[in-house]
Amino acid sequence: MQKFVNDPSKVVDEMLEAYVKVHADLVSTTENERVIKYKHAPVKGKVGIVTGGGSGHKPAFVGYVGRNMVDAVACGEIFSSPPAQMFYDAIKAADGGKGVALLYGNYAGDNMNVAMAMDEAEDEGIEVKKVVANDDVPSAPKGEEAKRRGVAGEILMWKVGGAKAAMGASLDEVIAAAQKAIKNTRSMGVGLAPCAIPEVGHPNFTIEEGKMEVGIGHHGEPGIEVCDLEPSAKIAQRFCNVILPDLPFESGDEVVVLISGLGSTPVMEQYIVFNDIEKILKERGIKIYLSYVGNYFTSLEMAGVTCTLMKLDEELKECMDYECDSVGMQQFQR
Amino acid sequence: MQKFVNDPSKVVDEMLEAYVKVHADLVSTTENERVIKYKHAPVKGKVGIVTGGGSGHKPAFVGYVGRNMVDAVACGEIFSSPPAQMFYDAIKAADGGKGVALLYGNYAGDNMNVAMAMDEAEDEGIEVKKVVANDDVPSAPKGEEAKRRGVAGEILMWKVGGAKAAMGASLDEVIAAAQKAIKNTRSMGVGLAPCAIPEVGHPNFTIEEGKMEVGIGHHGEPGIEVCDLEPSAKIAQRFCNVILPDLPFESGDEVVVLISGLGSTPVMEQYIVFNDIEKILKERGIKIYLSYVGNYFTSLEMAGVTCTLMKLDEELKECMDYECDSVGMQQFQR
Amino acid sequence: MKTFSNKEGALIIDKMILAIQENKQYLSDIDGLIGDGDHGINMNKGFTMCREELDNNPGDLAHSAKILSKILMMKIGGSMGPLYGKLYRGFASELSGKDEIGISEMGAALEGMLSSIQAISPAKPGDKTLIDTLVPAVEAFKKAQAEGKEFDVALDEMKAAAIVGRDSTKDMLAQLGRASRLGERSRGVLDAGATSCCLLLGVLADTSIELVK
Amino acid sequence: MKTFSNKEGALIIDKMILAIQENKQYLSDIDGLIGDGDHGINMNKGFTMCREELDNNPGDLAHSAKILSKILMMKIGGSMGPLYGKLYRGFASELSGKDEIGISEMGAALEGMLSSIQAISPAKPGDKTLIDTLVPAVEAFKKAQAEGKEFDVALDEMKAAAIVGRDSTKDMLAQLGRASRLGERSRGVLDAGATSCCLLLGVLADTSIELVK
Ligand SMILES: Nc1ncnc2c1ncn2[C@@H]1O[C@H](COP(=O)(O)OP(=O)(O)O)[C@@H](O)[C@H]1O
Ligand SMILES: Nc1ncnc2c1ncn2[C@@H]1O[C@H](COP(=O)(O)OP(=O)(O)O)[C@@H](O)[C@H]1O
Ligand SMILES: [Mg+2]
Ligand SMILES: [Mg+2]
Ligand SMILES: [Mg+2]
Ligand SMILES: [Mg+2]
Repeated sequence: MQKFVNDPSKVVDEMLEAYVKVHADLVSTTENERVIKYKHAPVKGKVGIVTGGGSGHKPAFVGYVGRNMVDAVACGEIFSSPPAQMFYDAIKAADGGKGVALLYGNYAGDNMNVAMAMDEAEDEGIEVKKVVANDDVPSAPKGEEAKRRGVAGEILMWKVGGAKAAMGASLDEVIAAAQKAIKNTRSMGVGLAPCAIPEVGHPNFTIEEGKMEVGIGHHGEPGIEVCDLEPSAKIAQRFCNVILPDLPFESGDEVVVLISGLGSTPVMEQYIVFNDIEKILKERGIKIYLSYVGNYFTSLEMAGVTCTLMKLDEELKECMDYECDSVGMQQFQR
Repeated sequence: MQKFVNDPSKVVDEMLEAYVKVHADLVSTTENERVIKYKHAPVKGKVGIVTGGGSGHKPAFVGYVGRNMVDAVACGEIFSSPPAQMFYDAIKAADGGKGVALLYGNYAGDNMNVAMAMDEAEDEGIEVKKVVANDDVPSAPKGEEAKRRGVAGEILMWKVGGAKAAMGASLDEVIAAAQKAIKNTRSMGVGLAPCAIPEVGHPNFTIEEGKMEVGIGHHGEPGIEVCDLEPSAKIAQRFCNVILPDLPFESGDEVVVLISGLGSTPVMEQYIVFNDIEKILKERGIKIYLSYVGNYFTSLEMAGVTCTLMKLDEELKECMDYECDSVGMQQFQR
Repeated sequence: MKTFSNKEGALIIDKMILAIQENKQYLSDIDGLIGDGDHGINMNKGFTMCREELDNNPGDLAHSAKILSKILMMKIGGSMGPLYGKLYRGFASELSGKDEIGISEMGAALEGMLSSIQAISPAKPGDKTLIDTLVPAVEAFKKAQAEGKEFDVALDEMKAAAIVGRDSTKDMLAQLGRASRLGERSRGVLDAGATSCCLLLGVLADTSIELVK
Repeated sequence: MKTFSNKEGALIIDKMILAIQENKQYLSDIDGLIGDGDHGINMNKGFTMCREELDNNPGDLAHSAKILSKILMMKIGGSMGPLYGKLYRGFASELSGKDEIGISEMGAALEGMLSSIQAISPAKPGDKTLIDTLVPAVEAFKKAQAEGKEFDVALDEMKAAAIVGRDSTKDMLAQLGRASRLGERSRGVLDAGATSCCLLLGVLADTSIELVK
């Protein structure tokens, strides 16, 4: 494995140790060294925004901690859900007295650990509500959306929830807005090359040269099909064929488009994929209000991209335009 | 090659076509579709900042066009210097009447094309001065600094020049500050895996599994030595052994540290390398004023990192703290 | 009446820790076939932390199981952290305060394991998870107990049932967790959680039998 | 006096374009050994653009060379864009306005090639660049001219010297451009620029000889 590592079992600890040094003006540690918070959190009188998940998805999850974004994050081992204690400590670090919104992705481990953490928070009198992101269309068939996993769409959920909380909304209003955001979001991934967890030492899944895995999950969970690698324009057509009918996205809709590299795909190629998707959306009369292209939600050194679309209404637009400052996403007031 | 591509010879055109759509609020095209400018450029009464180079280094070069940063950029083919016409058109797009500072990297093609473009600008009565970045220590021995190539240190040169120009400085003052920045900057790269130019279809250099190339250039130019891959802490020691004595950086100095991934190295690993370098600098009494870790200057899908250090004085500090907004680097006023 | 003291019972957890440490690579390799290859790593990390804690804070079987539960739930995470955390918590709560552990105490403790894990996991027998080892093992023990068999015989039958349960997962189609997305491709491979559970129940049986002698 | 008309001379550029297009892969492969493998791609892009421009805007040899020079300098970039751009510009400026091209006009044009490229390139003979083909070729032509040899003989001797010059780069150590960092590893491989320059000078000689008959 061609990696910069000391002790493979310590990669998350060393990464976080460095992270808080590099971004000392934005984030700080808590007594739990796997829970990182926004420097000024808990922000009195603001609904706290918490998330968490396995590491290895930089900038997610810790990269979205910041001003008007996530207040505190629980960082698990690589691709492994953080234990209940971490979620609970993150809830405490974010609790500004107006309740905490826990916005995370739909994974078995996360669901169990979040459930236990929320029980403990309830015992301590902290009101916590959750939104579970399920934007990964290929991870479960139409009609079984509740089983779908959460991928890059989580970022838009955090952006909306973070902005809503910053505007002084109540916990219920923040939850409602974040829920609406993810409810209107659909994603799909295409994988071109696998990744290896440092401690495991070799990839857990393979993608042969000349092949691609359509609908792959971002821990390499199997997708819809493995087929020959196609030109970007054809792949863009596949993204739209799966995503557009699922919501559905219709002519006249205004959307946010977020193309995220999975880690080792050059950003140049990600722009090429965006270009092909933009042409299809234009043909279908779907207007792009705002777009993001870059490594927003990765999976170690996987090659590939995920394409995420969110249908907008006035409230979601206001939240997307709202100023925020985090490592993963910075936005001057639009 | 596991890539998202349509026509391999059109990758730069398609990337730029998408780039101006995604960042329409920040940049815009010019009559030369390979020259992209800051939306509000030329900024009357401000020294114009221009750069340019081969594509494939995202976010460099186009990613540093923006507010208080680069005003216009010439985008060449992958790893190939932009022709004179592009540099000349970029100079015109940035000329706000107070002259243009051309801040680029020391490569044979760039030097020749810039020279021809500056001749043409002179004929048209536009005052253009240049600074040639040569921060890549291993690319030429001590005493032959003028032969050294420019790598990630160029970013700090743009940041300083961009800020100085935004503060209303004259062309000579901008050039002096940018020159001082790069003069106080030293970089080194370590490569773990090669990359392939889409049109060529296969890598031009190889790095075997289990090996690393110390001092590699970011087009894969050969470095100091190829040796067994070492733990991050040992590699950090190599960075410091080459970089610190070369300026030299001494105890009591204040520095900016910039760790850039070369494209496919997970950002998590880049933080681990930073962590190990930070410890060594601390031991040596060298104080980190500001640090950047991420994919700031890549080479398609090369695996590896470059480490860049700049010694600060009050003027350089003021410029580094100055607000800027570009895709590659965003900074709220510190 | 064959019993062993709660105090002596601490050896069971010690032996479980060793078993997990010795099988770290094996469990990860199995998980790697249809999962993300970290089951052995996750389990080893938790059980080793427990080793370190118990060295400074030793106690009886219930105490050791409680420490292991707390670490798995609070420190390990993933999907196995909460699952095995709840399993050991149910086991410990049934045994705490008991001086001697006989067939009825062990029966209650095994049922405690099952009920507390089923409280948070939707897994049912046949879903290709550790449930496919635990359910038959507990049923076999309760059956032996109901038939009035000796403690050590019930333990042996529990262990045998656990092995049958584990092996039954080979031809199952994963319904839960990472492997569930593999559909047909998840058949033909043992489930990692079912394997570790069988390993642990085996150690529970063998060590208890040794202590009862 | 053997000459050919400037108008007929346009065929030389047409043939040069074909030669580059046919050798695109070959030139890139050589460049790939000690460079970044794009020499053939860069040259082909420029010469093909020139083909397209000349189809709508044909003219004599000087005109065609000027178009080629402009495209290489303004559109291609890299290191070869400016270098070959200047080379063709020097060649064209010596021939523009001449109706007939004989040995003296060709001599001046070849010298124009050399002087304009040396104006921007620090390359000297022995640096393993296209200069190692161009310098001996021009010298051979000028020598044949001074010895009063016929135009076609001088062209043949120029071509032969170009080939010797190209082959001499094999054992040279690259001093300039990408390959220079390879040190010893740059020995044993032809230089890409020297190879393309030899190719082009060969076409110049052969086509001129054909036209002169
Ligand atoms: N909901 C569940 N209920 C019971 N067991 C489960 C469940 N989800 C996963 N498992 C068990 O967890 C094992 C995988 O554990 P591990 O690899 O440590 O976690 P992860 O899947 O997070 O990497 C599976 O083999 C399975 O037996
Ligand atoms: N300064 C120079 N003077 C003359 N020829 C040069 C110089 N630098 C490079 N070359 C020539 O350019 C060739 C490489 O061209 P090409 O691969 O197209 O450009 P790049 O090196 O930018 O990829 C080399 O083989 C060499 O002959
Ligand atoms: Mg896991
Ligand atoms: Mg090149
Ligand atoms: Mg696993
Ligand atoms: Mg080349």
